[in-house]
Amino acid sequence: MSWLLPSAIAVPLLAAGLTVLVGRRLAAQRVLAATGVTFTLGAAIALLVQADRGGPVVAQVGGWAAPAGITLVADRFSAIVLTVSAAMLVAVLAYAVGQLGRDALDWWFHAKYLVLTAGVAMSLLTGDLFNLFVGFEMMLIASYVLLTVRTGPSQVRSTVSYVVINLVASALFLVLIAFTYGATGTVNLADLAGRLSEIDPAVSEGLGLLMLVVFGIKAGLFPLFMWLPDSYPTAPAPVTAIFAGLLTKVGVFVIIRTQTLLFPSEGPSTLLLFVAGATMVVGVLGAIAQNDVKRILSFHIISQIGYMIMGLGFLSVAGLTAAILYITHHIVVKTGLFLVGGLVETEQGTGALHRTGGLLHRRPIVAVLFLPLALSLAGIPPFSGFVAKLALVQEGVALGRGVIVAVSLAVGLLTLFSMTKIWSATFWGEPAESAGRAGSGVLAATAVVVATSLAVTVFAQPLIELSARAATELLDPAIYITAVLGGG
Amino acid sequence: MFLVLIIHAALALAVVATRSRLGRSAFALGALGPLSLLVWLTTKSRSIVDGIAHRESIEWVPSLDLVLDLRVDAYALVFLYVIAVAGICIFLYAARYFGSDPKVGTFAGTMVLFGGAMVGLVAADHLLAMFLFWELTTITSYLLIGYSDHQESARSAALHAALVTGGGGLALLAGMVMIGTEAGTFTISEILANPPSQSAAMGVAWALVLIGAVTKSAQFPFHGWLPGAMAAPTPASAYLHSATMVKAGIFLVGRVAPAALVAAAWWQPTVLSIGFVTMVIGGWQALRQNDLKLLLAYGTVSQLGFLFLLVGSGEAKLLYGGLALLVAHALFKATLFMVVGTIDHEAGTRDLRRLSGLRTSLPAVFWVAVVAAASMAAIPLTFGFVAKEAAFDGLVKSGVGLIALASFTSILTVAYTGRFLIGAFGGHHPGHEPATPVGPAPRNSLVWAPVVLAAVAAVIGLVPGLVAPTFDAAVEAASGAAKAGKLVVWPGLVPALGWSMVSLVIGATLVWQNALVQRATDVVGTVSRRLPSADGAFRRGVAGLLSFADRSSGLIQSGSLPRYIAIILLVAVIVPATALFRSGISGGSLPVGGLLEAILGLLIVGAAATLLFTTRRFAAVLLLGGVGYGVAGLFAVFGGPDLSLTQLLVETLVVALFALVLRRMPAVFTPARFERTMRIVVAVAVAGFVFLGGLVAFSARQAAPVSDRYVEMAVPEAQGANVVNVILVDFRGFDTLGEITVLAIATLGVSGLVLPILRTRRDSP
Amino acid sequence: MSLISLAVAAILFGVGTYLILQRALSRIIIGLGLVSHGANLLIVIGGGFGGVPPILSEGVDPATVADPLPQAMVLTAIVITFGVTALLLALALRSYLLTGTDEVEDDPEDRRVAREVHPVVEPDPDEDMHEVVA
Amino acid sequence: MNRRPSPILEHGVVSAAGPMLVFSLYLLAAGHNQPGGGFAGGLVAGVTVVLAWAAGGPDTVRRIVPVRSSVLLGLGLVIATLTGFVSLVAGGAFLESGYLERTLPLIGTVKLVSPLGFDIGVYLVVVGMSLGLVRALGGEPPEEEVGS
Repeated sequence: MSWLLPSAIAVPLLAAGLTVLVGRRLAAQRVLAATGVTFTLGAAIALLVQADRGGPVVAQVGGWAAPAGITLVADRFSAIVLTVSAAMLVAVLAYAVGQLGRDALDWWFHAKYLVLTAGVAMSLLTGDLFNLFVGFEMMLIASYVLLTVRTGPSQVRSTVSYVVINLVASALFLVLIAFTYGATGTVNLADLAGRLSEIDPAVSEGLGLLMLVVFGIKAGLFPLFMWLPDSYPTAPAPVTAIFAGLLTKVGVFVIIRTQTLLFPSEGPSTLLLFVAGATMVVGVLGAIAQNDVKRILSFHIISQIGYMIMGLGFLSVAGLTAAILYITHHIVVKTGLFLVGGLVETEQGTGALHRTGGLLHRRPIVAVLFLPLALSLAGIPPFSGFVAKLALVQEGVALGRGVIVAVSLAVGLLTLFSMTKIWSATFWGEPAESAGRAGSGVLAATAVVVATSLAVTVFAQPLIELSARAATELLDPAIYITAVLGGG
Repeated sequence: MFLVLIIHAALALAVVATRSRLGRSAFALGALGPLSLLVWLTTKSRSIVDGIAHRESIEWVPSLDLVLDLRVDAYALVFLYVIAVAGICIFLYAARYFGSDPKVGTFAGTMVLFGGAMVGLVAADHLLAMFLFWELTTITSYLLIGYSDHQESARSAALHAALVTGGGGLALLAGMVMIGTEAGTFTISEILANPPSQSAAMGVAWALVLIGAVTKSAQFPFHGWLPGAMAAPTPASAYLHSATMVKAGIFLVGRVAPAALVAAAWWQPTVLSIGFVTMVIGGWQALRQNDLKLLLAYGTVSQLGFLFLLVGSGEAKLLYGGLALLVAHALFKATLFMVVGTIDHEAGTRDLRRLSGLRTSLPAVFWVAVVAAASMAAIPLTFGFVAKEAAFDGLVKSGVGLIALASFTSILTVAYTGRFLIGAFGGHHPGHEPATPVGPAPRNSLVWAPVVLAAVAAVIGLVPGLVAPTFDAAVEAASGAAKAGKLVVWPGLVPALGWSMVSLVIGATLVWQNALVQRATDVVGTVSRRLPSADGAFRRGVAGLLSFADRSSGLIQSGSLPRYIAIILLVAVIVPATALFRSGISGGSLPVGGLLEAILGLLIVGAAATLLFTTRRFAAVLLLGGVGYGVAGLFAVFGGPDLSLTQLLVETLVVALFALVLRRMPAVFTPARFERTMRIVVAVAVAGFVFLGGLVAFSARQAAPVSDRYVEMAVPEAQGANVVNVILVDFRGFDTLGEITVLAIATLGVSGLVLPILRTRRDSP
Repeated sequence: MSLISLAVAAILFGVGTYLILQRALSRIIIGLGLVSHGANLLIVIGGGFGGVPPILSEGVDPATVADPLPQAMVLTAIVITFGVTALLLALALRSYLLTGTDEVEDDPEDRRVAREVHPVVEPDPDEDMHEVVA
Repeated sequence: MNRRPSPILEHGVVSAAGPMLVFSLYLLAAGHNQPGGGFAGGLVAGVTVVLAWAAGGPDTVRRIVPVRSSVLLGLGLVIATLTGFVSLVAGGAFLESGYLERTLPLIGTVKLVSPLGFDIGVYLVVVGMSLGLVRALGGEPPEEEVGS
């Protein structure tokens, strides 16, 4: 089964190359894109099953044993996140095809989308620090070109900011690689885990903090997030949806991976919990201040990241279980919300709250799609966000971390507040002029995402059991290290 | 029981799905929800009253102790009957109340959903399950209040209710999780059987639970949302905001009081104080209203205060009267809301200053109102009287202070009841038309639905023995005390009767001397308007929150790219530095470097330093190229010919591309505007971090690098002598695969960015 | 590694940072170029003291060769940076052609939010006391 | 920039382009054992393209490399990826290298290594990139219908 690991990355790459070769034959591009992305989803599911039954699946690319070669690893954690991500990539591709049907966004959309898919898969599966850099760059270059295409004068500045900030982050990543290799002589994560414990603990800890910062920029942690809400809202809906759903979560994934594998420690981390709380609060305040659907949702990306870091900050099985469940839930819900935001823009021509209204009466289906996602985001039962938040709150109470629990609940209320702001201004009120009509394709794609989020609710128990097994695995780095260095 | 919940959910879906065909008859279909509940209750109530609680359970997320335990005992039974009976009447009423607005179907479906949530809330024997239904009532209430969504007032009232009760809900959740964690179970009956003992944490937990109950049941200081919720259509006001949802908090405090008393000594005095303040404020405000619906709403606030202290006190004898009064209140208040709705429907207004002569034009409505109002004012031979006597009987036994305060608010109750009746149905108001014109007298459910409710109340008032066993069982189920009180038509000459009669007489006098009362309320009103009101506090709170959000995001989210980068770099430098430099910097043993290195280094630094002051773009590009060539030289010195070659070629291409782009731009840079000091500080910090961090990190190496294996394996295993190239295409070929992908996509991106715009410029010069 | 090269890398970072922290995009790109030169240099320095080129032809003692892995990583990094720089240049060009400047302005929506005022909305006391049940 | 390129310069570049491209192919082929490889080779070809543009503009570029850049990019990507899959299908690991040694008449011993296939993919992408970038950024005057 280990052949699935490189294939999950390389098949979309091959498809990307082929879409470039077939040129302007749109139908062929679509078939290739759908095949590539769906293959990754299938591979992810197979890997998840395999990793859950028999422990981490490892592939040494090129046949060179770690730590010389690049190792790809699918343990439960990476397989879960990859599965959810790939599912969203498939759904959003369907949405994009539906939306861009007549007026193709640009000729190379599918190639870029496939490279984004490959980049996400590589970043999630790789067991190598430098390969992670490459995976990030693939993800980023695809995101740059998806974000910048067809930008007008008003958006060009925000996309420029996005690219520049990410280049600064990439430079910092290179500094991290230089320091890490300089101090340890390896870039293989499993090998690093051992070597970092042998060097001066001060250096090791410093590298851990540098990693937190470097990946924190990608994840949108406080106070490194400001670029995100300025740039995400400018892209077309499917592009923003996939950015919002996946990119920051890849950052969170890498933070959790590196902090648990490379810098294992006992007991809750006050630093992480502080960062978590600050991220939640600042993000939600930003959301409240906004007056545009996509901007509100973008700030909520930040705020929600705080919850995932909160779970990590507990550094316990239950805390990480909650974090993993939260990531799963959030990827789906956030993607869905941005897709609904896209529906609003299609219907009303804008997402600016003072110009929308009455959509509940004109297109009730959009309201029906919005409501469960919005309530889930705010952590209202019985939706998936509630289950994930309950898991966090229970662990916070059990550990006696009252402050972060109180903050997380208060932020939940403010989230509800900003969701009612969207509801009130967009779905209620005097109907705004109709600008268009969302087609059945985009509605169906959105409905699939909503259904997925409801499935997370219904199957919360098996999911939480799976997450708990993944969390246990994360807190025992020896499993990962043995899988990479010992076997394969 | 789950069947009833499923019926509600399915009905809600069915109603919404068929809304365009059903019109307002959607409510008739929706009435099947509470009807199914009533059927269920009638089949089960005998055994439940006998003390055998009905249990059902569905495991949802057992890992989180999230189990949907339902347990219907006699205490819950009382509430369920209210939900069922009031529900059926109100749904049928609503089927004639609304017009042909297409929104009606969605409204009806939401109301059914609410009904189901309410059933679940009362039946839940699990804290988290109860919370689930609790929040569901909040959300459905939000949607129902906002029915007239084209009106800003309705939208903001909906928000007010959602935020206050939603916020209370989250406090409740926190409290519940704390209690559940401490008790080791979330099952309510188990917690009650074995409550956590007193501790600071449990004190906080029970306070949080109390906050939840206080917000939901519109207790002071959170009562402001309830009058606002009158923006909802009258059927919703009658169902949610008088009969059912606002009783949820009371249900909760009554349910948990025995356990709360164990852990929190302050519980009882706090509950009593909150209840009393709410009673007085609500009663007083009711006296000042001109809108009949608002008058009833404030009356509800007042009554809820009374119920809160009776039910939540944890005293069985108070609970007994409280439960009876709760049912009586649901019956008469829902009736009166429907009366107001009918008046509004027929006369086109509910302003009591504009209404007159309805006694003759709507006689049936008038008589229903009289019966219900009598119950509200606790005139003998009504259910209201029977219930209040039971309550007063308990209060008398608890002390003279309590009964005196209760009697005082009873006076207010009588007074606003009078104001309501006279205002709605009274005759000739000086200066007004003698009678308000009304439509043809209604004969449908607009009349008979309230009649049914009023009749139920009247029958109970005359024959309380019909329901007394249920109340006995309910109080015993909730508090463990048997025979804590009694329901009788005539209590005999007991002290409680004396207090009631006195308040009735004084109240009647106030009704008689209406003008005097109005003057008094005007005077006090002008004073009290200056005091902070609950509603005003909420409005200011929301505006303040929005402003705070704007200010704080304005501060953090400055929108300035240089500032963002400065923050990121400073964090990236400072945070790791706290650990990295802890064990000191020792780079003394490191080699300084050779002469060639020094020369190349000087060239590079010189070119870079010149770049700082260059204002011409082309010069800057050439200098950048110079730096690149210098770095290529250093690479060569370090033994990297491939690297050096690649760097030279890439640098050449970069300069060429720069030249291609910059030829279209002005020759000179625009001057920098970002603070110079800040730029210097950040630049020095970054440079210092790189230098010192490099020293520390590079001296930390303990083990041989993995690349030794590459050198070993390159020729024998990978068949290549150029180790760097072997790494690129073989050992780490996967990196290279990713890398060329980046190049390909970047190229496609450049074409997409530049070509269209050049084409447009050519087409339209 | 040597102190001179490390200092050169650090200075490249410093100068690059100084150039990045302003608004002319073309100058930011030059700053980013300097920073990536610095980063590449840093990685090579992290590989140790250098040595003879890692090309194992006859007569080369494997013990004396420079660490090849940092070289390979830097090669990859150089090329990736090149691709991204090209994209950024195109973006600068587009920005210039569309707006007539390559300055990166502040986000207008952020500035608008920072200036916004929220009056306390008082309820209308004379609101019609009637529900429209059309 | 409406300058007429100097015909002499243009001629010089066009005649130099052939040897430079051959040199770039040599770098590609020799890379496994000598300095060079797909990157260096591709970049030399890229510099050739830039020189051609500088000397004669887009037409000259097209004369030297008469292909769409997207074809090179796509082809390079597909070749590199397929090299990875070939070994996977053959039962090895993804991108695992295979070697083939044959003694051919007249030529002698030829050693074929699969990493060379991968390096060809790299080379094609780098050439395609140089071509695409020069065409796009140098696309004024934009008479040509650019393929990428």
